[in-house]
This record gives sequence, C-alpha cells and structure tokens, in this order.
Amino acid sequence: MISGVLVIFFLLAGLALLGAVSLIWQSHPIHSALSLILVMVSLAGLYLLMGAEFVAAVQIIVYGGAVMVLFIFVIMLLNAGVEERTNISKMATFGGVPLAMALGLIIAAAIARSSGQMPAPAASGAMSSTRELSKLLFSEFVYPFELTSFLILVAILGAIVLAQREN
Amino acid sequence: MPILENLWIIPLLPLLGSAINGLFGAKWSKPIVNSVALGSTGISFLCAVEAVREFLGYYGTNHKAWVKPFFDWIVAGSFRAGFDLQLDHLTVVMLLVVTGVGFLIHIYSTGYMAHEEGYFRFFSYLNLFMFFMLILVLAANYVLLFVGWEGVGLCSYLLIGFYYLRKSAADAGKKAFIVNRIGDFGFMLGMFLLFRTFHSLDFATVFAAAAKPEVAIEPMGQFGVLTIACLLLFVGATGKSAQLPLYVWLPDAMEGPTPVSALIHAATMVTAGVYMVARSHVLFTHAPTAMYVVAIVGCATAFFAATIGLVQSDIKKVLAYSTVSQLGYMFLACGVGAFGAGIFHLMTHAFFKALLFLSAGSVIHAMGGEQDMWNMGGLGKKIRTTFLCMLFGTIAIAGFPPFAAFFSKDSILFSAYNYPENGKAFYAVGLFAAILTSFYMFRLIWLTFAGEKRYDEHKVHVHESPLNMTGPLMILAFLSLTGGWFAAPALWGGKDYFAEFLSPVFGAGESAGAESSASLEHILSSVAVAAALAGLVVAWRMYGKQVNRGKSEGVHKLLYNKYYVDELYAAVIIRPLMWLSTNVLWKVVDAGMIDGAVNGVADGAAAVGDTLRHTQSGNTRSYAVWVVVGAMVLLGIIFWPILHPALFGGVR
Amino acid sequence: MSEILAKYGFLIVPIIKVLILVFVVLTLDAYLTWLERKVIAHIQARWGPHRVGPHGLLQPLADGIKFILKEDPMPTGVDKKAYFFAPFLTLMLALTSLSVIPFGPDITIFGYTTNFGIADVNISLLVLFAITALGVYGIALAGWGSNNKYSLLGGLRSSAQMISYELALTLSVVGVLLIAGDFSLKHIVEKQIGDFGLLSWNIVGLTKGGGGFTQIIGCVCFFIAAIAETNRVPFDLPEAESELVAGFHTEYASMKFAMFFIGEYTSMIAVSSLFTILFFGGWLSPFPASWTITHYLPSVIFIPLGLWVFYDGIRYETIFGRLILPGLGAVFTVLGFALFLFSPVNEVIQGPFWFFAKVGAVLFFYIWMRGTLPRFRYDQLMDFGWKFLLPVSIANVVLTSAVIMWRMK
Amino acid sequence: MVPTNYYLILSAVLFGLGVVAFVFKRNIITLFMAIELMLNAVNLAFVAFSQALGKPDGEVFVLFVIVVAAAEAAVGLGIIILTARNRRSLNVEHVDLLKL
Repeated sequence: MISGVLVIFFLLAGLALLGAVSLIWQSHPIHSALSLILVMVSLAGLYLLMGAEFVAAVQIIVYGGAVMVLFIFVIMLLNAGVEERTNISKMATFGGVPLAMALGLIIAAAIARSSGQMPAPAASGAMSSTRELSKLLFSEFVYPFELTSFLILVAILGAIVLAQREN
Repeated sequence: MPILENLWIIPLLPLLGSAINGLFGAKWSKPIVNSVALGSTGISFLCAVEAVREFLGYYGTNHKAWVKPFFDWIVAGSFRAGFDLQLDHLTVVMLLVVTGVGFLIHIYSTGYMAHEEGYFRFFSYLNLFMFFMLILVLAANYVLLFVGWEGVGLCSYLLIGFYYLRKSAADAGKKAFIVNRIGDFGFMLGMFLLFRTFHSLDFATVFAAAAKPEVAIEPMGQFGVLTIACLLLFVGATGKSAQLPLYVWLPDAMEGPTPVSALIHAATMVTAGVYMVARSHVLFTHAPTAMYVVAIVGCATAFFAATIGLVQSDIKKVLAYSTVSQLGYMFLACGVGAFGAGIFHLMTHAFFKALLFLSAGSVIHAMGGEQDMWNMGGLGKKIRTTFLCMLFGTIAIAGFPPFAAFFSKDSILFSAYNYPENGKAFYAVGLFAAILTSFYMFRLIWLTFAGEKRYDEHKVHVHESPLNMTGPLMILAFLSLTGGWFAAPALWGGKDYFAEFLSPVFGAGESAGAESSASLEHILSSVAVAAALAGLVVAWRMYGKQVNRGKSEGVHKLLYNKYYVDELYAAVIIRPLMWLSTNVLWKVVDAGMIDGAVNGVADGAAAVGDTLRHTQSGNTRSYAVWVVVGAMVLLGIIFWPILHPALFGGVR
Repeated sequence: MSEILAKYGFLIVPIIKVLILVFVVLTLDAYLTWLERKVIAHIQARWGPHRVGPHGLLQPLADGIKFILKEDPMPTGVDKKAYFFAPFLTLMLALTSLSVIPFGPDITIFGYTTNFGIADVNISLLVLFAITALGVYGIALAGWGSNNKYSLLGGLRSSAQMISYELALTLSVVGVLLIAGDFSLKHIVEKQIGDFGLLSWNIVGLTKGGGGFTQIIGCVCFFIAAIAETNRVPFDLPEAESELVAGFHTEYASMKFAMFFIGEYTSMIAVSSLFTILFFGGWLSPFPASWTITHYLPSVIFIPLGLWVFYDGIRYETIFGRLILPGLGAVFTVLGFALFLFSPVNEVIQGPFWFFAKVGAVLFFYIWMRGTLPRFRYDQLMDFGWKFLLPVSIANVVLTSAVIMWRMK
Repeated sequence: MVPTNYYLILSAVLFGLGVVAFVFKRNIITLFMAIELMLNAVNLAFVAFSQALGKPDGEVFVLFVIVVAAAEAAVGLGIIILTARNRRSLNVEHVDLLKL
C-alpha cells in the first residue's frame, strides 16, 4: 500500500520533473527561470521530506531568493528575448540530445541495478538536527568553510570588476 | 690553534676579496679596490704564517699531517669527496710561496696596472686565482685538488685574455684553456683509475694503501695499474706545467699583463704540476717506469725550451721559455726521485722568476710598452734599481753561488748524476741546459741594459718605476739571494736543512747521497759554476759590444720559429679536426639529422593540429556534447561491473 | 468533544485556525488601510475618509466592493503567464508567511493543547525568511510581465533592492539567534522571559540567566531592512508614483491590484510580528510575571474605550453612526467586563493582547514614517544598503558573538 | 518511508535533463540555468545519501555546493552581461570567437 509520504514524494518529484522539462521546453529564458524555480522549490520540499530542514531552507533562501533572482534580474536587465533556435553546431544538432539522454539513462540504470547494495534509509529527521549540522560544519569542515568565505569574497570582487563599465 | 682549527679562512679571504671587488669594484675608486685586494691577500698571508707556526707546534707533539674535514661535498655510495683541507711540510712550502709571492705581486700590480682599464676586474680575477691556488695547495684529496686545478686554469684563461679586445690575447687565452683541457683529461682518467684501484681519492687513504709493503714496486718497463695511473696524472701535469708536448700555451700566455705572467705563469700555477707529482710521490716511487718517463720529459723540455729561448727577441718570451725549461728541471728532479730537490727548485724558481718577470715588467713600463729587446739597450744607467734587481735574478737563475738556484739546480743535477738509470745522460743534458740558461739570460741583460740605446729618445721617456713596484722587486731580489741557503751546509758535508724539513713527506732516503760523497758534490757544483761562467762568456762575446739584429737563417731560423711546433700541431691536429667538424658534424649531422628531426617534429605537429583544428569550432554546444561523450565513456568504465549484466541479459 | 479532538484534532484544528487567521488578517488589512489614510490625513491636517460610515469606518468595505466590480483590462503584448501569476504569488506568499508566526503561548481548549499559531516548525525563522525571499518574484514578474517600461523599471528596482536588503535583514537577526541558540520563534520568545519584564526583551537583554545581550543595533538594522523588504516609504522605489506612475503594478487593476495591495499589507503585518517576536518579547507582557494585577489591563483598556465610543456614538451626526457606534462601544465594554469576570479567558487572552498591541504599535510606526519621510534616491538606497546597513549588522554579529564567547569563559 | 533509490534515480533523471538542456538550449543564461539544474540534482543525491547513511556530512557538502553555485552565478552573470554588451547577442552559437 502507498503511504502518505510516498504520495508526497511522487507529487514533488513530478513537479520537479515537470519544471525540468519545461525548462527545456520554454523558449523564453524567463519562463525557463520560473520552471527552474519550481524545480528548486520542489527539491526543497523533498529535502524536508527527508528531514533535512536546514538544507531545505537554505535551498530556498539562497537558490530561490538570491541566485534565481539574480538570473531574472539579469534577464530583465538585458531584456532577453525569445531564444533563436540556430543550428550552427552540427554536433549538438544531431548528436546532442540523444547522447545527453543516454548519459542520464546510464546513471539511472546503474543506480537501479545497484539498489541491492543501497543501505536502508535511516529514520527520517533523526539524522540531522540543524545543531548537529552546524557542529559538524564548524568543527570538522571548518577549513573548507573558511575557504568558501574566501571564495565568496573573490566572487564579489570579480563581479564588481566585471560589471563596472570601463572608463 | 685558532687558524689551524678553521683552515678555510686562508682560501676564503681572497674569495671574499674577489667577490667584493668583482661585484662592487666597478663603482669604487682605486684606493678602495686596492685596500680590499691587498687586505684580503695580506691577511691570508698572515693567517698562513700563523697556521704554519701552529702546524709546526702540532707536528712536534704528534708526528703526522694535519687533516681536517669541513663538510661533505660529494657523497655517492662508498665514494666521498669532502671539503677537507690538509697541512703538511710540503703544503707549508707551497702555502708560504703562494701567499707570500702572491702578496708581493699584488702590491706590484697596484703600480703596474695603475693606468689600465678594468682595474677592479683585474684584482677580482687575481684574488680569485689566489683562492683556487690555495684550494689546490691545501686540498686533502684529488677531487678538491682538481677543483683548484680547474679553477686556476679558469683564472689563467681570464687573465691571459684580460685585454680581451686584442684578438691575440683572446686567442692565447683560448689556447691555454684548450691545451689544459687535454692535460686535465688525462688527469681525470688518472683519478678514476686511482679510485677504481684504491676506492678512495683521499691522499691519506691512497698513499697509505700504496705504501703498504705488499704493494709491489712495478719493475722497469712494466705497465701496471700504478704506472698507468702515474702516467695519466703526469699528462695532466704536462698540461698544467707546460711540459713537452703541451708547453705551447705558455709562451702565448705572455699576452696577459706582466704581473699575471709573474704570478701565474712563473711562480705559482705552472708549478702545480710539479706539486701534484711530488704530492703523489708515493705512487710514483712504486712506478719506476713512470718516473723514468717524467725524467726524460723533464730533461728534454729543459733542453728544448732553453734552445728556443736562445734567440727570442721579446723579453717576456725569453723569460717564458726559461720558465718552461726550469719547470723541466723540476720534473727532472722528480723523475730521478729527488722530490725534495724539485720542490726546493720550485721555491727558489718562484722567487727569482717572479723577480725576473716583475723586473721585465718594470722595464716594459719604463719603455712605455716596448717589449722587443732589439729596441732597448743602455737602460742600465737610467733605471738602476730595476737593473740591479734583474741582475740579481739573472745571477740567481744562472746558478752562481751563493744565489738560490745554485743550490737547488746543483742538488737536482747531483741527484740526476746519482740516478742509476743512465743518470749520467740526464746530468749531461741538464748541464748543457744550464749553460744555455746562463747564456740567454745574460744575452737578455746585455741587450736590455748594456750597450748604446737603440730607441728613439723623443718617443720614449724612460723613467724608473714607482716604489710600490720597485719595493717588491727588492724583496724578491733579497729572497732570490738568500732563498737557497737552507741547503748551503750540504756543501761542507753538513746537512740539507730543506731536504730535512721535507723529510717527513718524502722520507729521509734521498738526501743520503749528500752525505755519501761530499767530494763528488764539490766537483759537480764547481762544474756547474763553470758551465754558468761559460754561458756568461759566450753571451758577452756575442752581445757584449756590437749588436745588430742579424738576419736569421738555418738553425737560428728554426729556433726563432720554435721548431715550427705550432705549425706542426696546426697541420696534424687542428686542420683535420676543422675538416671533420665542418664537413661531417656540421653539414651532415647537425644540418641533416638534428635539424631534420626537429623540423620534422614541428611539421608533424603542424599537420596534426591542422586536422584537429576543426574540432575547436569555438561553439560551446559542440564542446558540451564532447564533454557528454567523455562523461559517458568514463561512467561506462566505472559502472561496467554493474551494467554489463543489464546489457547482456545477465541475471541479478 | 475532547475525544473527537484527540482523534481528528491534527486535521480539524489547523483548518479552523487557518480560517480564523485568514479572516482576522484580511479584516486587519482592510482596517489597516483605513487607519493609514486616517493617520496620514491627520498628519497632513486633513480629515481623511469620513463619508462612508461613521468616521469612514465602512470605507474598506466600499473599496473592496469597488475592486470586485471594476473592469479588469489586460494590456496588449503582456507575457500572460507572468502577468497572471505574479499577483497570486505575492498574496499567497504573504499569507503563508503568517503561518509560522506564534501569536501566543500554547493554549489548551477542551483538553486539547495546541500552539497559538498555525504551524509550529522548529526552524520557523528560516521558513519565514525563505518565504520573504521568494516574495521578490511577485514584483519582478509583475514588472516584467506587464510589458511596460515603468513596470519593468519598478521590477528591476525591487529585485535589486530586495536582494540588497535581504542580506542586512538576515544578518541583523543573527545576534538574536546567537542568544537564543535556536531557529524556532517560539523558543526565541521564551528565551526572553525574565523577571524584569520588558527589560528582559532582546532589545535590552537583561534575561534571567544573564545569557542575553542588548540587540539595539540589530533591532534598528532589522527595522530599516524590513521596511525596504516590504517596499514601504522611504524605500518604496518600486512603486514610486512621482517617477514610475505606479511602478510594478501600473498595469494592474481591480482584483489583481487588490491582491498586490493585500499582499503588501499582509507582509507588513508579518514583518511587524517578526520584529515584535525577535526584539520585543513577542506575546510577553512588559511587566514582570509576578505582577498579576497587570493581567486586568485589557479590561481596564477595553471598558473606557467602549464607554467613550458609546458616548461618541449617541451624539454622532448621521443616523447610521448613531446606530453603529454605540453598538460597537457596547461590544467593547461587554468584552472588557467579560475578561474581568472570567479569569481563565483573561489568562488566555493575555498573550495575544500584548502581541497585537505591540504589532499595532509597529504598524503605526510604519504609517507614521510614511507620513513623515521623503523617498530615497536609487543610488542613495544602494549605498545605504551596502555601505552602511550591511557593515553595521555584521559588526553587530561580531560584537554579540564576542560577548557570548567571553561569557562562556 | 521512501527508498533511497527513488531519490537517486530522480536525481539522475534531473541531471540528465540538465545535460539535455545544456546541449539543447542556445541562450547563454539558460545554459547557466541548466548548470544550476545539474548542481541541484547532485545536491539531491547528496542529501539522499546522507539520509541513507544517517550522517549529516552529505548535507554539509550540499551547503558547500550551494555556496559555490552562488559565487559562480555572481561571476558568471557578470561575464554574461559583458558578453551581451559586446556581442549584442545572447546566443552561444554567435559567441564562438575568442576576440571581438
């Protein structure tokens, strides 16, 4: 029998897939962006389902609230129009999509076959209270953490340098 | 024993001076450069004296040479070549000669080079030479000795080519360098052979091993390992010490400034070969054949060079050939086993030959650069000090008592006479060479200082050199007068103090002859004096009164052109080499094979790139697809064990 | 009754709560507009609305009817999806953001204990931020969708502005989080319980355990950033009338416009509630818990208010007013007396009373600022956000954490 | 309880769709979105694994990925703006020269 959780999972997964497909389908970047936001939100839902609340929240705040806003901002700034479907690249025109799908399928197949070795999922929510996560982040992964801060600093500088009009 | 404990100070000081002058001297005024150069050498001379004092004290208590390793230089498997310095009686002599004479010549140079370009450069090179020479002398193993050996070669190259704008000078430098390479090649082979035999290159180890009673003395005419090794080493010695057949570079080396000729090509560097042979005397005594060869070569060179010296007109050339012949004497001494006598002659020769060269330099200085003796004459009255010093030197080298060379040359001839393997012949040749020596030296004196002047009063303003040039001359003159008196008592049946001083190194055996027959010694020495007198008389007869540069023909022409040796070498060695390198190495190997290969590679790369270029369309989507393909391949490989049942219907 | 609750409570209770909340909030929004117009009018020495109903009390009703009945024209060349999606998104998010706010302590009715609020998530603060973060899209899409350069500019401005101020908003809260050590708003409030009453609130920070530290800087930063997030004066550039006609909602009319409108006021309420919770002790009374006498304050306020309204009503000009106002006054008075008599109800009401009192004060402050301050220029806005607000809030974080570390030693 | 495979397969499919989008779309910005999509798919896998293994490490990685993605977006969009200014086009196929 299908438990409620499973229903929610399929719901969210369907939404995510829908978003991903429509990201490809839409011809206008802003619609693609909206589809991507849909994917991200549903992924956040899945994280919640797995009990990873913090990640879910961060997913929405950072991806939904910052990154994608940035995308939309840029689209609006550049006033991007409907994309032109040029076919200059033979490679991509003929070989591209099938190959990409094949790639996805290979991974999926590999996972499907290897599900025997997959460990049984631990009790949801039990694994990661935000507190544990932060403890881990600031004890074991503190150096990567600091590094990411540097990375962000550099990114800020780079963005400023790129964006300013040379005069 | 402060200095003895860190012996490295003595060579290091000149190196410092050289570095400082070489790096900063260009900006500095002459006094500063002088103070640096003279200071470094002078202090190192004082250090050397102090070191000798300490060493003698040390030797008095425990009877062995002072060896001190400072750091490992090369360590490879069982092979170790360390920066080890050594001090024994032989080294003491060399050390004092090198530092002392070197210091004097430094002083002299400050006057002689006063008006030259690249003043600081000259002194930088000179100090560098001092450094390497001291390394050579103090080295406790063949490798370090070789370092000094090569280093002095380098410095001699630099200094011969000091006037590098003059082609002759540059060529002479190159010649010296290349000829030395040949010798060094032999030397290195000798070292390798020694290492293969004794598994070490430390003097102490090698000599100890060689001196063991079970190491048989290889009989005459047999070429064992030791003989070959000694011969190879001797090849190196002939290169460095300008013996037959590799003497050709030394006369050309006179292109360098006169102080250089005095220091490097008379007093110190060229004697390195002698020193090395004497240092390896243990090996040589085990290889009589090698010693015989050494004796023959030395004797031949002494005679040969002397004959060439007879007719040279360039004052420095005369001295150069005389140097060669005197070195021949030293090798003769070593060859007949009288190492002590050889070193003795080395020391005295350092004194009087340095004196002669410096005086010649003073003369040239006075004549404003004129070197041809035929354009001199009558200088005796104008530059009296120089004249007197030169006269001292001449008397000394000619071998009149009580001057230095009398004793040293006498002991050499005496040992040669006593040498079992037809020593009489050696003695005869040596004696004849002595006559020649005294002849060409007095010829030089007369041509230069006596007679009426053959130069234009108005062009050349003859003037005495300043004190900082004449001072060293006087000191050296004094030394070349007294330098031989160590051995004086031997004449009256006393003992030879110099030989005794060196006896810890060479063993007491060889001065035995002195006691054996004092009467014979007296006869021989009187003969030698007579020979010198003969030379003097002949010279006076020929050049005493009327002098004109007679046109040369016959023997004179042959001698004047140095037996056409250079031309011979050119014909036999150089031209074939040139032909080979031009027609084979250049045109075929380099142009054909190497360039062909390189260009072929380049063309191949270009062709490949031209085909691959089309994948670089610059279109991001194509790149993306390629990335996808790569990812698929990788994943396929990684997931293969999981996937292949799926692909080939395997069961789970 | 109680066993039914125990059985289906998890299903019924939230539905009831949602219905109540939506009703309350919508009414609140409506009368917030009324209040705003009144207050600003008085600031500007006008009467404000006074035609529809006594003191214009029915004005919101009239507005609502107008919104529903108006024609809804759609400009040509709009991006339909975005154009239609934007208002819904705005309103939806605004309402959702209220769902995690606790309006009071847990209560027990008929033996069924539940939290005073819809959802009790243990990362409610993060959820709230997530929702506010998504709030940008409504405006941005509206601006993009309605094919109008004013709207586009408005959308651009708002997205830029919101990204910029979101950083300051988040960082200014970190101090409070450090003190509370928890993301749950409920726990944050409970941390502020102390025997000094309002001195224990985060803004002063004299908590019982001495774990607190004054967050006055964070408070100021948060408030400024919050105003910017809700696009209110002086940060209302996205809808700057004098520059962009009406900014992102220029092309919207009737219900779609109403949605933006309601959405804006709802998010105002949400932000004010958050502000109250974080810095002003949420539902806690400003007096020390020991002073039980203060529990009668609601009745002490309601009864005179009711009486005054009653008195004001009977001498009102219009008949309508003479009918309605006294009734309203009577209701207030009765309510006051009721609270006075039934102390359990009074106890229950304490939390919400203080909460809404504080929120009301904050909202009044909003309106007051709108009546007072001029609008920023765009570059000033950005400079202020990046060069002042952000550094200051970071400094606050550093200071607070330093103090806490030092306390640990 | 949802089996871990479901999540993994979902993430695989999402990743594949991201790749498809990357090779199929022409608009630079959309390409960028495709990359973000792939990153999200990977994140999903990470979280799924960390849930399966009952260790929060995976989530930490997700946080890192998100940070990197944010930085990347900042710089990448800056570059895109420049490109659009210089090339007057957002079509990757028109941006195939290193020099203008």
